[in-house]
Amino acid sequence: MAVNKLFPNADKAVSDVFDGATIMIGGFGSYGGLPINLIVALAKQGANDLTVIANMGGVGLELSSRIKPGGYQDHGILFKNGQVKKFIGSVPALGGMPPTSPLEKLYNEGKVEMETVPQGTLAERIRCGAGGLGGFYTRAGVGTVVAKGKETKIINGKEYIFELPLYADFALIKAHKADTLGNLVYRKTARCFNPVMAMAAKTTIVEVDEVVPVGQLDPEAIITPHVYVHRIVEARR
Amino acid sequence: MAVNKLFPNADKAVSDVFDGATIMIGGFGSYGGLPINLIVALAKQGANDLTVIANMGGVGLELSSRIKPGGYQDHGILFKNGQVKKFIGSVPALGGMPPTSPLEKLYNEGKVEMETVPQGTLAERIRCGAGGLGGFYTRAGVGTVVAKGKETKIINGKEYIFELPLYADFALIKAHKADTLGNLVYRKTARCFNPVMAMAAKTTIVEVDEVVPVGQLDPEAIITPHVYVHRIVEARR
Amino acid sequence: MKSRLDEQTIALRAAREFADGAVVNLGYGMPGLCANFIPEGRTVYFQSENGMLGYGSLAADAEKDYEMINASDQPVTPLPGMSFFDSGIAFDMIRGGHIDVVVLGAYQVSENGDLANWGRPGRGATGMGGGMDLAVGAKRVIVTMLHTTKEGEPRIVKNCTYPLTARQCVNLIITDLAVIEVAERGLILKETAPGWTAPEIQDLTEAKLTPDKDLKEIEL
Amino acid sequence: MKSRLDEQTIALRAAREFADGAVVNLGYGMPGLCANFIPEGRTVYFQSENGMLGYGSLAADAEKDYEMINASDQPVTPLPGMSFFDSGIAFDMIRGGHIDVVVLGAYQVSENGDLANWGRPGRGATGMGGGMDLAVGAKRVIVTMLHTTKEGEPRIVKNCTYPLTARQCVNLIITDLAVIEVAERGLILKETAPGWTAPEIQDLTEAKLTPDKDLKEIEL
Repeated sequence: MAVNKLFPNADKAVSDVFDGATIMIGGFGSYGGLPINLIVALAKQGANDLTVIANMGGVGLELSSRIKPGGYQDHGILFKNGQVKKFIGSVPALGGMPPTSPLEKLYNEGKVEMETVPQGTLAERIRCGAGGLGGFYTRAGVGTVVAKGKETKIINGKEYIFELPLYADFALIKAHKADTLGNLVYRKTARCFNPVMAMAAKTTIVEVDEVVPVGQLDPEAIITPHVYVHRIVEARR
Repeated sequence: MAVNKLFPNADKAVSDVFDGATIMIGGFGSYGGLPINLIVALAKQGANDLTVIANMGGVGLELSSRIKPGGYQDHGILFKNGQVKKFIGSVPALGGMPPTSPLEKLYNEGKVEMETVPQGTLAERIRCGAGGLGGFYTRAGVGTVVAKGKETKIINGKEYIFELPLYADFALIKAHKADTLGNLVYRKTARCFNPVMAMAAKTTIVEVDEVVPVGQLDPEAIITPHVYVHRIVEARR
Repeated sequence: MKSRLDEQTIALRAAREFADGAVVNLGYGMPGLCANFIPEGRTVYFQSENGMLGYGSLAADAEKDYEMINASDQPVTPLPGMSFFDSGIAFDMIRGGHIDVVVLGAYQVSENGDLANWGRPGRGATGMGGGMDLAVGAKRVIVTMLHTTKEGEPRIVKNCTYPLTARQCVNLIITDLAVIEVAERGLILKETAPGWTAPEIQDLTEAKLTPDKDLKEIEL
Repeated sequence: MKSRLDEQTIALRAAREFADGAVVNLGYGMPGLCANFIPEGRTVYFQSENGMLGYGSLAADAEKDYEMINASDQPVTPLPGMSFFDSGIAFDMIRGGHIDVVVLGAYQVSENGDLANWGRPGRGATGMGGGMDLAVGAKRVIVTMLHTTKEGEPRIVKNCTYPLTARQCVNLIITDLAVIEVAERGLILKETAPGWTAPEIQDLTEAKLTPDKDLKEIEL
């Protein structure tokens, strides 16, 4: 039989994340789809100089209750801890919130690098990396600051920007159920960036609501096939 | 309420295919996943000068019994009828079969144009068109005839070929079930090229084993959302 | 009596633009409210860039599911025929031209339809989210916003001074004061808020507005 | 007694290369047979470029489902834990480096591992299928083929004369006569078919073969 992918807890699953690693964090940015247990474990584990790739920068525990009553921990904690060297994402901070998220504070102090990427381009750069492709042309960002320093090309009379693939050493993702092989299904909009990120990392670590025996997931409805999943943690939230 | 997408039969569903149209034909090439009823209807309808985009060229009725006992009609009939000006695909003819498929005969007589594309590049060019992107770089085909006349680029020290998106006026596809809105699910490997082609055509026409009421398909398991589907025909085979 | 439309009313007016059967994406903030104002007798399919098609209105407190949110992080309700997909597919749909209408918020719109909706002075860390993809991918771009800043500065300007989302992408602007079409020949003032005159609205607008020959009060 | 391996035996020998837990893609034709010869005690996950992971052996006549085929159009059997996906995702998986081993047929392999497996003289309409993607994407490329053409011409050559699939991609060649490793220093003859000597095999090979220090007969 093949490797056992089941880990007893989130701490064990992220124990070998190294200083300087590139980490993709799944979800859309807020509660649903965010691998909260893995994030908290990574904050405890303490790896530094991380490059974090995520759709949003996280609002931090204090502001999170504006999104969900009671609040929740998000990847803001990694910025608060000073573990992050660089952030790549589409919404580092929310314009509709006060400028007090951990990432925005750090950015304003000049203590974190930032690459802001249109959300569709972010998804496609990750998929591009996952698919072993070298890059692609998109119209999103033409004539804006996003085009700065990038190659452009006229294709069928329209201007496009060249964008490069993204990869990660680790992807921390959230799924609804995993079978013990590592096949995944998601729940509602908690799917979002999780499946694309799962495909683009050397080591994909997933937290799930429930682990089920092999054969329990409908082969037609599996969203992430098991070849993309390396570690599974069952973690209630 | 929105448009009624249900058509009474395949003939009605393809009636407005025009001379010179670009047609994507779903499936992998052989029986499973091939929109056989729509193909036969298009052969009857008689549109000419078509550009056909499909993974395989079809073997034709005579050779088809080597694939499936009893044989079946495939898009070979469109070549046999002389309806096709150009074929774009990854396997115009099978090397393991005699050179008597309708497309191969036509090609050897110099009566059809052909663009042979690696299968992964074919899938990605269609997805690229579907996603409104301008093109992408792939390593498939580097150093081969496929690279001829194409721009190449060194990305992270490796050579890549530039490939352009593909689009179609019509996609003829096969799904297992549609709801009346046009949401689709597929069955086993009959999925293959159908979902990507469904997304890349101005008008997507699907033949299904069964039409079900809205709400009957699991929202987590719908593979093709209804915005991609314009006409539905329930057709047994 | 002169009045400004509130956010709910702006959203209601914007929702009138949704044709029967339209596929509509609602941007961050105020546009999200449009889901509650679909015109009677029409079916609209709301798409959300976090991977959802065909959701219903905003969820009431009792039924909030934080794994079923729109792109503004607000829980929404399910409808029959809806589907879920990943962010990659969500943006294929957007860039691929399958969104009939997108409603976006804005900081500024220029007279030729340039849109600036994601960055403002002093907030260097805010991002564009899906706005750039939506602005180039959707068939029609409607902007909903307040006509002026808190300080009374015009938001409809000759040239955007805030960072751009996309050039020449806006088709219709709906503010608390007016409905304005972005046409080849410039900005056409189509409707005014109750009690407001065209010159009064022009005074709060940097770009030149041309009153439509059928200029009327917004009917609600 | 001198004998050549038959197709089933070539496939059986190739399947020995599959490590426990390996993800394996089987090319058109002879490689498809490998699904029937997984070594005892190992688990192998077969991926097929038409969108399937984790299928079982070839289906017997009674259980053939023509909507569940491998890339050679042969019905295969289901296994628990399998999944289906579309061609786009199938090739993401392939180019993205998730295939541990691909077994491909070939017309020619050159001494530096160039592969020609899709076109031959007089058959201008055959195509490369997924071979080019698999050859650049898989971690290890094994070729199974007959050592010579029907006319007795060598297929293992100095330079391929047939159209290429990919350059320097082949790691191991398994023929009816030999097992040959493509190494930095050239082609290493590792195993011979029963009764065949290294010089006899070299005679049927255009490229230079270096007998391995542990050269042995193929054990079956």
